[in-house]
Amino acid sequence: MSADNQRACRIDIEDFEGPLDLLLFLIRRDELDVTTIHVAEVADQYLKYIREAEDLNLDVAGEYLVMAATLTRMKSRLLLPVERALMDETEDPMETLMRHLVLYKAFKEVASELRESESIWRDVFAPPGERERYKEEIVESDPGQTSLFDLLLALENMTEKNTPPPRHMIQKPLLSFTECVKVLDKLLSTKTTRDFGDAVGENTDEATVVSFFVVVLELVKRGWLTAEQSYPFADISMKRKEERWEMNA
Amino acid sequence: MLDQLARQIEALLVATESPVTLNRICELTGCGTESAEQAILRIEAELSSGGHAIVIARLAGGYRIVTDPDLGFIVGQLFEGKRHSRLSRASLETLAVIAYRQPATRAQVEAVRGVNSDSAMRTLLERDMIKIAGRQETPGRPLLYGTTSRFLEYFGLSNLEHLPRMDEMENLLKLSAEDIERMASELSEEESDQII
Amino acid sequence: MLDQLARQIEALLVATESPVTLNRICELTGCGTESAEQAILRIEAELSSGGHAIVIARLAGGYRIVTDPDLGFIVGQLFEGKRHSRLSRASLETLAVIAYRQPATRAQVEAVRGVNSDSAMRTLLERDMIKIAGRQETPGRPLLYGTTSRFLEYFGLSNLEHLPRMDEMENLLKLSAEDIERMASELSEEESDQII
Repeated sequence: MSADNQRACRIDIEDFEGPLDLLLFLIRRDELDVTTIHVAEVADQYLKYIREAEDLNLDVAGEYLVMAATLTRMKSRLLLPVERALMDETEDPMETLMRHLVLYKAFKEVASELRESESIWRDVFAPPGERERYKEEIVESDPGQTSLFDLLLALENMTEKNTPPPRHMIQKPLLSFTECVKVLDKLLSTKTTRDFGDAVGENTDEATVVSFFVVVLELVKRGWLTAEQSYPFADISMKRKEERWEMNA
Repeated sequence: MLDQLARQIEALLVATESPVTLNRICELTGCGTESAEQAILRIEAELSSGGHAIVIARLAGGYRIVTDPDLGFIVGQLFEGKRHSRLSRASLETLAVIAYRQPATRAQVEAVRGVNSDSAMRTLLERDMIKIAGRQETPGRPLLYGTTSRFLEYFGLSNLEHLPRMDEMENLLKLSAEDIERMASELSEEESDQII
Repeated sequence: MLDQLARQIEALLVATESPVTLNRICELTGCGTESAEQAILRIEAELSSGGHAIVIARLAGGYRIVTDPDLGFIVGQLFEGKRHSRLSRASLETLAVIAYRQPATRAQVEAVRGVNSDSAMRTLLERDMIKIAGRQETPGRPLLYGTTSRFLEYFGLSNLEHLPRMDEMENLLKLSAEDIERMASELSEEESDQII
């Protein structure tokens, strides 16, 4: 195996973002200038690389093969003086390719600059916003920021809805109203604010939580106690309203 | 001037989505409980001496940094104004059905969505996304709804033909961008025929 | 020590969910553009002299307060597993072409990159980096794509003019405009051949 072959084998086609990327790599590796390279030289390098990738049974994507064909055609035209003369009238495909390479190279460089910005800004964290403190149901966005894609997602969600919801069975019996009130009476007798979690205690099974929750809602409705929540999913702090409570409990 | 530990804790309390417990603070910064508590006091002192608009709130067994409640009258305005609010999922779904079936009755929307769409339709009317487009000549003569030009603007569409075709919608998200484009380009001629 | 206007603005920049424009700041606080700008400078000075862990970022046409990037290693821990992965090279290249060339069709992107960019574009749509921005009025009426304000925020850009090497890229694109169009139209022809 020649030195060139060894060099070619060490590069993996998976590392490239397409034929232009590979061409740029070969040009840079051989320290050639994008604007002054010789077609024949680059074409040879490229074709050799593709051939070796194929020999290794690597899956060479169609775009690479199209480029290989283009380069071969360019190279053969160079060897034919007649065709060359004809070609001068129209545009030189080599020039077009060079322009394309320059353009692609610029985008590649910009992409790597974006990569740097990405790594800086990934380390930047914005506060989550305080909507929940002021308003719960609406999420802000300017017109145009909701895309057609959101609309499509909304439709997708509707098809998801057709699957029946899972059924939940509460196995344990619910606690009675009196039982819950007794616990709450004891808990809130200190006249201070206590959390809903304290009422439920260690018994965090569904039946107990549901029982207490329903009873607390009922007592709030009856005006026996007040309940507050500082933000969604926060613990509920409860305080009893002395007059009403004493009268009824 | 805040030291490194205090800075780390301040950053955590600003960025977090729910209150951070003292234990978690210690775990993340590698400091002891007491150092963390003292650092929190230093942050509070620094915030207050600088006259900043944020305070450390002690909530549900944890800490987070929030804006000073005194400034609620300013901050609250950020979240007012229906013009700027994002459409809810219910509204988006309702809108999608109306956009494709227009003119559509409320009953038709509900038939597709399988749920009551009353409030979503009201929101959409208020926000000028849909409008009344006549009455259906069937018993009860229900109102018909269609989309507005505001709807097109909101979704960056230049006209209704830019909506992908209804019968392709369900599969759309499972397809590649290439497929979506191809199908969408076939849209214009058939679209108007499909409307009853 | 911050004055009342600076405090109000600081609160807005902390509480907001997306960058707040200068106009909106003026609207909400009732001050003039210049006063707002000066207040922002006062906030920055006060934050930095106190050694705080937050800074004012100029993003997507507005301002918001974010944590200092130096503390990313600490704050990132809060969001472990929830953070998006970095964009792939294919996605970054695709995004770059759309950003400078926008609105751009998929064929134009592929013409520049020389490879199929289908899955990259799909990822970018899903991650809200690009959006459909209309249709090109050419045969096949292909969809046009543009970047979103999420894109600007993600890369810490205050607006599209702040893209790296804007002038250079604009010139290059002008020079290659014909090439791109020719290659793009060849690509779309090939695709329609494949479909048939």
